[in-house]
Amino acid sequence: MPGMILFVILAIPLAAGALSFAARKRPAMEAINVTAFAVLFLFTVALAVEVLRVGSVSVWYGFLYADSLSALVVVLTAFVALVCSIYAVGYFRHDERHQVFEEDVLGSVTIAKLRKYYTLTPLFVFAMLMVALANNLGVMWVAIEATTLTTVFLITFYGRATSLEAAWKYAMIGGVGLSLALFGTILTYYSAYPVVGTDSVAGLNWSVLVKNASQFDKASLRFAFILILLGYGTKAGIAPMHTWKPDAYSEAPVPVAAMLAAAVLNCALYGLIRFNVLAAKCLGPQFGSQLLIVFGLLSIGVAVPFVLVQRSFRRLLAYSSIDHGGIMILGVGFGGAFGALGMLLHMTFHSVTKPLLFFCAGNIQQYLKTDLFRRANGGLIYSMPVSGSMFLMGTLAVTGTAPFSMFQSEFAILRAAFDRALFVPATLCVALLAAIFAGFLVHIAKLVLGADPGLPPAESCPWKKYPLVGLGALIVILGFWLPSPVFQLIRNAARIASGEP
Amino acid sequence: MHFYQDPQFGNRMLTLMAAFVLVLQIAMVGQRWLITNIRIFAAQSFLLAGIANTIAYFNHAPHLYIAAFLTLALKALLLPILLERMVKKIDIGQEIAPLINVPLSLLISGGLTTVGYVVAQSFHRPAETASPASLGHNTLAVAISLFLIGFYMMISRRKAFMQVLALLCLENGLFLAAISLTYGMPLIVELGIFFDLLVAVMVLGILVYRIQETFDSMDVSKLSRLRG
Amino acid sequence: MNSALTGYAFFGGLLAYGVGAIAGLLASGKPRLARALCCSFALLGGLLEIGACGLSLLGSVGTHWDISAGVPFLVYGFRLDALSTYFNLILSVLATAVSTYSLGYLRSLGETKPAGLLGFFYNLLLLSLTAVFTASNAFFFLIAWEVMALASYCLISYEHRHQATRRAGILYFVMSHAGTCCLWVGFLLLTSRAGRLDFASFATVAASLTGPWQVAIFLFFFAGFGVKSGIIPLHIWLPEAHPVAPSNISALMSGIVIKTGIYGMARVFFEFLGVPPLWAGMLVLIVGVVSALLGVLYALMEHDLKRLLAYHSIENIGIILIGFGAALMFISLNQPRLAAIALIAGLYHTMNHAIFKCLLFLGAGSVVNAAKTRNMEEMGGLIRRMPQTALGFLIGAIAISGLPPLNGFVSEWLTYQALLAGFSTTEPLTRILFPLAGALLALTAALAATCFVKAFGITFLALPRSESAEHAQESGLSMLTGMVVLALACVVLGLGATLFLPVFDGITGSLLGTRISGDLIAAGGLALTSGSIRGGTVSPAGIAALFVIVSVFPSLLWLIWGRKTKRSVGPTWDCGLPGLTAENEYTAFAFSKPLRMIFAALYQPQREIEAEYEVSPYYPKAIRFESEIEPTFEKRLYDPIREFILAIANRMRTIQAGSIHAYLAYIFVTLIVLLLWGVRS
Amino acid sequence: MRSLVVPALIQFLLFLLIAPLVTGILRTMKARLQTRRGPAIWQPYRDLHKLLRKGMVIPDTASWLFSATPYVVFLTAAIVGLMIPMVVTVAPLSLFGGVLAVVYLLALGRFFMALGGLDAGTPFGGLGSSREMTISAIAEPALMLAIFTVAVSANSTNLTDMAKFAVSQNWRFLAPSQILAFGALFIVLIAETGRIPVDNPATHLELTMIHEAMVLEYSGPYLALIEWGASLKQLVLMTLLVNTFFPFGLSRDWTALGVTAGMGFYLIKLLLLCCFIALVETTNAKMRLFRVPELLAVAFILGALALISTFVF
Repeated sequence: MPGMILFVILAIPLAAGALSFAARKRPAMEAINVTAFAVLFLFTVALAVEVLRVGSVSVWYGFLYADSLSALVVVLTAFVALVCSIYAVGYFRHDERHQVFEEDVLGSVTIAKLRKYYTLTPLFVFAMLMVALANNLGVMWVAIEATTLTTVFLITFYGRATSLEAAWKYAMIGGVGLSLALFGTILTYYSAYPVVGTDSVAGLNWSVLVKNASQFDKASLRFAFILILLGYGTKAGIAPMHTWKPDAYSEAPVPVAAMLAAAVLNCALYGLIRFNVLAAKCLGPQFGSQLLIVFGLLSIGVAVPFVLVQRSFRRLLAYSSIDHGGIMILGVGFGGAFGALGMLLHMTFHSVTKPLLFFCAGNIQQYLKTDLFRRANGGLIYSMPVSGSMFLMGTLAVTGTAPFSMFQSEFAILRAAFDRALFVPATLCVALLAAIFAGFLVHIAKLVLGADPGLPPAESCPWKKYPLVGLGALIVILGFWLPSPVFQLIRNAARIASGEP
Repeated sequence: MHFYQDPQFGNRMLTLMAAFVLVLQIAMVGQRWLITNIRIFAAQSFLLAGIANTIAYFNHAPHLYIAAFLTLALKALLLPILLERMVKKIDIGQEIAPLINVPLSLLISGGLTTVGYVVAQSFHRPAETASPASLGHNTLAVAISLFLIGFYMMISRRKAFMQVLALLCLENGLFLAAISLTYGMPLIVELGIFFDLLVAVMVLGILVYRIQETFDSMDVSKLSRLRG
Repeated sequence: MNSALTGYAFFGGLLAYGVGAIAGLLASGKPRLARALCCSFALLGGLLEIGACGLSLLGSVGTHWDISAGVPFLVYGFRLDALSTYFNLILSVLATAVSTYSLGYLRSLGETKPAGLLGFFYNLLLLSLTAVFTASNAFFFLIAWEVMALASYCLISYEHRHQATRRAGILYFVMSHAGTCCLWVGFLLLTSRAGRLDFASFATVAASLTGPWQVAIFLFFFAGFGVKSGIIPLHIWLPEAHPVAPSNISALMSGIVIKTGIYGMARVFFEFLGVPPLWAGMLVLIVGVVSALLGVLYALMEHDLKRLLAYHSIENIGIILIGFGAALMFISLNQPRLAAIALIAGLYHTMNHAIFKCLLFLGAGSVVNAAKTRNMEEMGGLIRRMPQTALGFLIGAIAISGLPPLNGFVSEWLTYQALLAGFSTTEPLTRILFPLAGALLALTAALAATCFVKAFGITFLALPRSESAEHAQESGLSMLTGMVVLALACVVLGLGATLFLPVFDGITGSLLGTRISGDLIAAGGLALTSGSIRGGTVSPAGIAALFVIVSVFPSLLWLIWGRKTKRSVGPTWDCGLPGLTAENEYTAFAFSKPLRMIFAALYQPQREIEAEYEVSPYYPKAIRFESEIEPTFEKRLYDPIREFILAIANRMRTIQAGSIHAYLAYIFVTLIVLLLWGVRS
Repeated sequence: MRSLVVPALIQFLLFLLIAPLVTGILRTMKARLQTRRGPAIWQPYRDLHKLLRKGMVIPDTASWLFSATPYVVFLTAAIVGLMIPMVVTVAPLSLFGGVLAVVYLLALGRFFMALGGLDAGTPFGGLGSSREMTISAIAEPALMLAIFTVAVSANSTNLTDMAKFAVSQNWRFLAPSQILAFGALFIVLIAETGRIPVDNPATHLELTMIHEAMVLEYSGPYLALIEWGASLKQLVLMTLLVNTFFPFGLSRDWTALGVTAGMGFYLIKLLLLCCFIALVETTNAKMRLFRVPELLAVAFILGALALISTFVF
């Protein structure tokens, strides 16, 4: 029964959350967390293999439906969750050893705090998996709303005043954004109503909608697409709805921030792609791509000044993920064969690279006790050789320098633009990317390189070192060689995203 | 046929209730006391439940009754009680000076209503709605205006609590849009939305409490230390 | 069979570089082992590549191999056509020389620094350079290009303890990346025209390029490759980056890494561009002349030995671009024969400059290592302490100043012939531009000679000016062999120019469709002619022979009278002062004083003199003197741009000012605008 | 190739003999114009003879470069002498190098002379080489433009062809481009050979001397070689000037009759040029060093005008 695998994938995080809630001691919670996500990752890979073989897997009359696009997002989410859980072990042990929790305003004992993390994270992962596997667009919306709610308390994890402020902004802007998305979903259902209205159970199922999208009502679908773009754009952190991102990423604990930056971005963009396919079929590609290109360029443009004059490296990474959200939106906007393929390639490589950057930032912040550039007087590569060099390599990877894989996806996206003779937006995008590279290099090189300040060597905990080395090696390999099944999955997903049957 | 089966009468009742909902919303924009606002919200939810019932009755859409009952139970009764108990515990009476003064807010709400109508006008297809009690574009227009005014209220209010309330009004607008356009979403989605709403209110309630605890005031404009 | 052999040699070389890199990484713990492994593998790689290029030149030009990787549109396509082989030959000759030199040089760097890491990046740089020269599709070319920039960045900021090194490294990488972005756009324009990524399809579509497409492609590629080769307005990273790198690396960078820009220009301008408009060639010519002149003028004012050599790289790139510009103009005036001469002049100067600049940098490296300083004012008298290095540096100096009979003179002579031939064209504007360019080229060559008299004289001759210069020792055997190889190459390329010219037939044949090296050789391979029937001839070999023959007369005089004269060694005339010391010697700063006065408009020199005195200002106890010239490009062009961008960025920061109301308002306004836009459309 | 040996030998010997004579003549003419008797015109031969036999002092700081410089200076000047047409339009070794080779060989001699000056370690040496290199660098573009003007009309940089072309044209020297080029080349000749307006050959005052400063440390046979080289270089430039612009009297080929007739015309032309130079020297005072570039700028403008006029008129 191939469908059962979907249930198992959804069941594992729930079970992990329950067990961690019941667990007494920290090592137990860590063990549950890591093993659960490891098993989850294996199952998602199995799902991907299944989808590659069969094309799409669905269960319970199509309520849970996994085609190659959702399989890709599920695999990436599981991978990011696994890597973050491994890193979280080292991260929280370091926090515990350095009594970070003592000065927590509520004074709750550390184990309560850890329990909160180890129960909410699996729920968070469950919500994200649900987004990818839900066939019904309404249920997808509910799942994305669930990701927001589960992460609010993860952002207020340290209980500082600023993390409270970040959580409030995250909740409020997230709430408004998602109500926009809900309104969009309603309008989509309304535009599909005359065609598919009678079947109230499967009415909003994507697989049903996509078949007869061309007969939808054009006027209402246009508004629906606008609202969806604003709604899911808020979750993806597209400008001008990006303002919550820097605060949330710099206040949340690093594993959560990494999952927010890598996994939630994928889910939000997944939602956008689903609706873009419908809009393209009904209104023709021109309407959607105009909007997407404008918002994509706006996001990259907004990221540039903040990268150039940034004071904290945690917020610098936040703006980098806004910039990558913008690039992916551009990819979808340029469309065509290369556009969708480039976008999904970029999503895959981004989900591998971004966690590495966050982990390095986490290590450095825990070591220097600050995330401000001016307080770190450089020369980190002497006291933290692994994190320092990985941070520099990650910077080069994330800004799209050639030997690393992000360059290939950006090249594909730009090639799509040039094939559609959109010269000005493409050239503008290249110029902005160059500016971002300049800003990034100046900040990170000043932080990592420099005279040896004579700080004591820092990298003792293996849990914090090996995920870095593993991810670094993976990024270098991806630069030169991509396993063909992975590329096959991405190509099928791209075929779906660009609207072919 | 009794008067209450006559679709004409149903249509009149719907437009009347929709108008009342809009008036309550605009009143909420002008109102500064928290407790009164909660009560206005409760009344609005009650009316919405009524609209849902009439539509369900006239269009024979059984699952809409469940939605109506949930709105009544949840939004008209349970939530206001919870919110009032919270307001009493924090005992902050009113919002002294909202970000934008009241007359200007009312003007803007009027403007937003017109935007609502213009948008509804541009894409609503009155001809297709088969049932005689065709819901007319005004309930859709009211839904969009409700949504926009709710959004505006979030911007113009300083108190965290009021922003939560504004978010709930926003949700009301969406619910009205759903029932007026497609007689409510598929049941599973309705349940999901209500469940999310409930959790959201609980989460935001805890957050408001924590803000009150840390900043010993609910004024959101104090939350501005994260810059750049 | 021949191409199979070339394949083995070529891929053998790449493998050697790869193994050298990995060995460096693995053995980074033990510096001695790492050093030996890296340099020897690099040397092996270089020799194999020379073999490959030799075989390819002899017979199988144009062989290509494609290896596809899992990654989409990435095909590792290598192609050894005439142009690639030529540049690969230069690279491998330099790689061999620098590798032998590095064996000794790294030992003298001391044990503290991680030699393994240096070895890794050095081999990575060589690998990526070979890939850049032989890549046969745009995507692989860009990847190799960026790996080269990355490896160079890591090598430049190798001693990143000093602030100046870090700043130079960042400036280099940012500007190089900006250049790469221009290349991106250029290649994407070509790809959208040709539909495919490989160079062959670009070449086929070249003929149909016209109007705005051609102009856009030309400008983007000229900017992109110009940044890498350091033409004048985009050169500010070069004098910062090359001096701070370890000397063997700056030798390689000045020798061949900036030549990747020249290779790119040659490939694009003459293969992908079809018939360019006349102003394009003129622009390249003018930029070449300006780069040459300003390069040498700024070099004259430097008294940091390695910065001086870096500025000279800009000057020689200018001379190469004069050749290329003239070639482009001749193509647009459809005179392929003259274009061939100009192109051969440019390419030949590329090879010559690579050789003698690498020789000079290796010499400078030995000197800086021995004297523990880069400042010429603290050197002196090294010719007695380091005779072989001094001889090598002198040969390099003579070659770079374009003095006969060495190779610099031959390529500059060819450039003059190309410019002179330009005069016979009918276009009135070009009839003026070419001779003017010739005159300014002459000025540049003469100033270069002045600059190297200063560099050689102050560094090597007379008395040592500092303690460390006093105790300088001659560098090791391996360092000297590196320099000897290059010095010999200078002499051979100079005297045997006529033997070397047929190499260009393949290139001009494939790029311009004419093979004219036969016309350039006269008198049975002894003399070089300018190609026209009664054109001027020159024979470096003949001149060298004459030197030997005519020296019979002075030696005759010596036999008759000189032998009997009493020869004594006495102190230099010191106008009655108590003996000359190092302070009396002429300084580099004073040497360039007349030129600083003459070109004051360009330099805007500032001067401060502070005299400490007790009684009256006329009897000063101590005088402090400080003078510096104004870095015009940084001050006038780059700083204002940077200030402007940062100012805008700071003003944009107010978007994220922390108030949630503002954030929600952004979304609200966007919603309203989009809704109204939705209504309207 | 074998037929070149005899003419080369003849021209080489002629050059060696006439060079000191020209210096002597110039010196005496200048003296006579300044109403002094001045030394006999073969005084330079006596100086060379004396110097070759005198003892030599080599500075202790000097290296092998110091003793190599005299040879290089002398050889470059002598080789250049073989490349330019003196009495016969066909210069013996014109195959080995045209006018560009001549310019750059002289530059090679100057390069070594400057290094020799620096090697002794005296401030005078540094002063001399710095000024010498600067002035010759500034003179270079003017020289190149003048050469381009002549080479362009003969469309070759080979001196033999240039001479042949000049001979074949009658009243060629009256063309405006030729006169302007002559003016430019004359100024460059003054600058290169260190005549009065640019540099005073007879003085040891450090303010004014350029050429002298570099050779201050040389003595004995080395000084003789350098002096001889300098006069050879001066004769080369004067011959270049004379034969390119006033080519009559150059015989077609190396017959005995042609050579002697050519010799006669050549000496007369040289004498006239010496008078002109002596006249210029006596009527001008030495310029301040930093006004010399203005003089050379004039030469550059003359060269440019000459070039433009070749195709305007």
